[in-house]
Amino acid sequence: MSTIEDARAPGEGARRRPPEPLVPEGERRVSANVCQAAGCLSMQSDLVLGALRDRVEAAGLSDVAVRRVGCLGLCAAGPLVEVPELGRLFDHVQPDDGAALDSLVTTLSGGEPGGQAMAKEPFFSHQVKVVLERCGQVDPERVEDYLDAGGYEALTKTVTTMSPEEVIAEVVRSGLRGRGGAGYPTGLKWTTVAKATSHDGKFVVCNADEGDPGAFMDRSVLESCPQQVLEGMAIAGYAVGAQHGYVYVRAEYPLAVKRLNSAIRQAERSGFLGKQIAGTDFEFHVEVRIGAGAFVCGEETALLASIQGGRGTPRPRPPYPAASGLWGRPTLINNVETYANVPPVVMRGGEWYGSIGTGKSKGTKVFALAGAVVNTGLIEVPMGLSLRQIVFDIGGGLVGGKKFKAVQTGGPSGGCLPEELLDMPIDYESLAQAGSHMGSGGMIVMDESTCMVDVAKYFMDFCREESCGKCLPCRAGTVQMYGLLDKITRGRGTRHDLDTLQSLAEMVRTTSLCGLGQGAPNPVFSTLRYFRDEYLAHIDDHTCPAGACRLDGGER
Amino acid sequence: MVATPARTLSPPSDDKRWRQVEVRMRRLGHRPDGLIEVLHTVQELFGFLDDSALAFVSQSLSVPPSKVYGVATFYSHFMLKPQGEHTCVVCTGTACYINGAGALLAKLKERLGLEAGGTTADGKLSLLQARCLGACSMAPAVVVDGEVHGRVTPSSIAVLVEAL
Amino acid sequence: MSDEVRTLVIDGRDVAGASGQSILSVAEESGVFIPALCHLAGLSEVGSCRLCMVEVEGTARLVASCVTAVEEGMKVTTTSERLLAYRRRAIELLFMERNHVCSVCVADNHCELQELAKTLGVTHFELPPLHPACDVDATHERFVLDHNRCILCARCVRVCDEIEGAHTWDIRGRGTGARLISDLGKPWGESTTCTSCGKCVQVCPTGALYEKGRSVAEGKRHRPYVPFLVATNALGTGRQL
Amino acid sequence: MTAEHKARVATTWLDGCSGCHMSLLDMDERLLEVAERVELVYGCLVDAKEFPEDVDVTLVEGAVSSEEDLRKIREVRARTRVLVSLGDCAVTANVPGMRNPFGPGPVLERAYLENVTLNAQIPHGAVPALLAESLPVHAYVPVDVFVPGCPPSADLIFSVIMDLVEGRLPQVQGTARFG
Repeated sequence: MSTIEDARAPGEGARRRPPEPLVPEGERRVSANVCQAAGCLSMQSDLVLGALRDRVEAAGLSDVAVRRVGCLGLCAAGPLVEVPELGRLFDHVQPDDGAALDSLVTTLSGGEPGGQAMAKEPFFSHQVKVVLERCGQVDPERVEDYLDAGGYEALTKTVTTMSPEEVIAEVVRSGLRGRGGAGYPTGLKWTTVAKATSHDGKFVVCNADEGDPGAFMDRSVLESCPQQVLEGMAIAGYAVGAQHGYVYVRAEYPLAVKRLNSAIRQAERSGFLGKQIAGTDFEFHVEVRIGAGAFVCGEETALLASIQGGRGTPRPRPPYPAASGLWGRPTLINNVETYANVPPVVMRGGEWYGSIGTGKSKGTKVFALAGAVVNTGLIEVPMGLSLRQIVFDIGGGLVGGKKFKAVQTGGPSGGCLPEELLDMPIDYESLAQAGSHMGSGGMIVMDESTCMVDVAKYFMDFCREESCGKCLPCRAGTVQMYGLLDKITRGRGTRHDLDTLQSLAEMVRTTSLCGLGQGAPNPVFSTLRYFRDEYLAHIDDHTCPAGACRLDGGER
Repeated sequence: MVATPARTLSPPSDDKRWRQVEVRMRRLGHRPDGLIEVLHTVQELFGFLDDSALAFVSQSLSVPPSKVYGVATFYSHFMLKPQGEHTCVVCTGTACYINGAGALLAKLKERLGLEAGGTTADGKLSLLQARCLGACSMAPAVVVDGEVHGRVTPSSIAVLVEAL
Repeated sequence: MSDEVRTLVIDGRDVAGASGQSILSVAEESGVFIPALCHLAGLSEVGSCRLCMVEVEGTARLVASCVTAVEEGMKVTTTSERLLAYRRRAIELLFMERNHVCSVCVADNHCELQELAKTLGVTHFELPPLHPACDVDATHERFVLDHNRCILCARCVRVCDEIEGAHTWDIRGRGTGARLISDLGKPWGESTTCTSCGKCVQVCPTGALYEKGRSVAEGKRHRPYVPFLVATNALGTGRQL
Repeated sequence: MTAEHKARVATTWLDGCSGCHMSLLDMDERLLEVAERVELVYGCLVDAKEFPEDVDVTLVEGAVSSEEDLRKIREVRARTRVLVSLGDCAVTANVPGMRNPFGPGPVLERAYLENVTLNAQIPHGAVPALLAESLPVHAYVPVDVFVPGCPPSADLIFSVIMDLVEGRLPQVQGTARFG
């Protein structure tokens, strides 16, 4: 099998298709895309799929396809069904909700369209889909769907018409930066790995150990369109000269693991992974490695240690993985979203990609919008959009009309941004300047009932439990910072404790070995910067302005 | 001491599941760096990792026992004790936390008389805590026996647990 | 290690080292003291105690001198107010993490942690002690492991693995709950891999590992122990030092 | 020099072993030198029942372990200009603090029940109640000078006292050490 046409050819003996969704033999007039990502699935969207299929069949609609697709984005309103041809979205569809299903069938049979007009949904305004382009469109467990949607054209183009240098040049031109958090220029990283010499191979690793609490972008992408990530990895392998890839996925994402494994098998059968890809000499093999519950494994050197079967403790860099990674060989590590950006970059060109976004932060960014906002879910927006547009336009404002207090970005090493920064554009530089960072893309909106000291304590609790224990400042420093924050939230803290907290935070940030420890004090710094009065209220007045902390006061 | 060739080691018991473990190890070429993969397999099959399993894996993969133990205790996914018949996992991710996961967990701890990670004396239920299940749009989320329940309240969780 | 010479400045003094050599090692040879607890000449570097961090001109970040190679023209500062403050804080974190009671410790007077606290001028602690409940494992016929004094420097783990080749020791758990373990986390006396060579005892910087029968302040170590072993090993194998 | 110009110095003793006081006495003939500059107004070497007001320097030995220790140190602090934590117990809780990982209950049981063959009972009222933890002095009141050591050497104590009576802040960093 060598070309896309071949791969699409039906009747391949070796190909064993997964259970078919109902797709009409003849012409397909409209389709009903039923979200089967984890969010909607947990609200029984699999039963919705079955129920809808039965009704469509009963109504004899032979030109309607009922399909399972990946994440449709608006997770808060699941289970979701989309009728893309008519631009209608049905939310909160329950498997036993006769009226909703009837309305769907009416819509599908050409009657009065039900549900919401998507064009009018503010949630979908401002969004630009590059990474998520195919997420709500293809069946995540059918490579044929992905191929129909133009999948693997980029890989074919890469290996048949481009040199590795040209691929890298395209990625450099796009201005794409690592979507895992640090924002390191992807093209530069690829160049380094490509230049590294190795007699016994190189590796491409996909970091899918999405550990930031409140972040589910990578999970959604893997559950919705795993092929796009594999395609990005294969292109990367071609560009840097690697034949083997690993995807390191959290054990907490069983559905993502299942779909990824099935995607790898199907890609192998279709000739897009394995030997002689697209009829060329290029070969690329991908294996899945499942994490075992350690946040620190998101750090690249810890991740490598874990893939090699050891304790996931980071090591000092240099040497960087690009020079000495898995088994001491040059290793390219990018995260899920970064790889998913690669096929569109190759297909449409770096120039096109670079036209989206801001000066130094090109392209789009996927965010998981969660917390006290009406429209929680998965969104993809161009870099440079303001926080206000995300929270109030896309997010629909705060639940129950409560007062906005902060947005937390960047996970446990990120920060809390206050109201006065709502008009700040979202890009790497602005976020860093504001004392937070992009992180992998978790965005948690907090209202007036959230205490910012308590939030800082929450993240410190997270870090002290997830510290690997290797380096002293992170291991013992996070525990002591937690103790001080706990003391303050109990109303027992003093101004002196606040000073100690600050100097300790400074020491932990400056002297820790890896990003986990270096970033651990960030929630403290950012809340001290923007919400110092809340700390002082706990200390001086023994009150929690948000009413969230239980103060037992008194002397030690 | 000369190491016994790993391939001829006999498993801790004649339980048939050990064959599956051996197959997994063979597929990984008995390489030391397959340790985590093999531990995953053992836990999937037996539910937890006991000393005899760790010793067997250590010898089969030629990994020092202290390293096997170090790895098995580093990752929160691995269990060194048998788990309860049922599991209840409370997500304590950020979105769940600010939506009251702390109160949920406290309620469960009090009701079951357990700390997170513990199992009831009758072996019926294990209470676990997770670092973000990615179900943030349904916060707070609880997973009971693999099934996700969203927007859980202290009273609804009581009903869920009671039903087990 | 290549023999190419690198010249650099440490605390205003011109010094020279070989390419690939660490700043710490060059400083040691040149008589400049940089505090360190996880580092021990002859063992691999882990860069975990963070005491040896130094300032390098032109670099905003501090670097751990044990794992940073010297470069031509480098300007290194090993002592400054900021570094001293961080180091004192690090010592404090160590003292507060376990139960270090120098006055009744077998390593009193022979302890690198105690000595460093004095050198760095640590006179008291601001942070509260965590006082975890720690075990003392005296099941081995010749040695004792007292977790109360362990600072997780992992010198014992490395000497056992890299020089003795037994890999009896490793670390279990993570974060501040991490503990030194032998074999499958069972008492040391039951270890089937331990050769009772005592190397771990010799390299322990504190009173966490000691010979049975030693009382308070009697836990003197044979130093420099590891460099000697490495040198003899190298003679035997022809490996380059 | 007349008595009026002498510094009013006190010593006190919380949960400790008196070793620091012994070390103080180890100054031997230098005690005469100290006595010329210092009026000892309170302490185990002086027959004073009440801790006096208006003390220039108080050397405190021992950790704060009981309610009585706490009452005492607060009184001392209120009546002292320069408070010196003398020795490891006052500075770090040291040996008294070794009970902290266990909590007071098990410690009392061990001492008064398990290891007793006759009339085993935990005393109530007759001795001050233990605090939950044994802590250094500065956990409760501000301390001006820390002199670690178990005990600090006589030389060190001498130099600290002489520095203080001469109005200098004692520099013990680099000299004093724990243990």
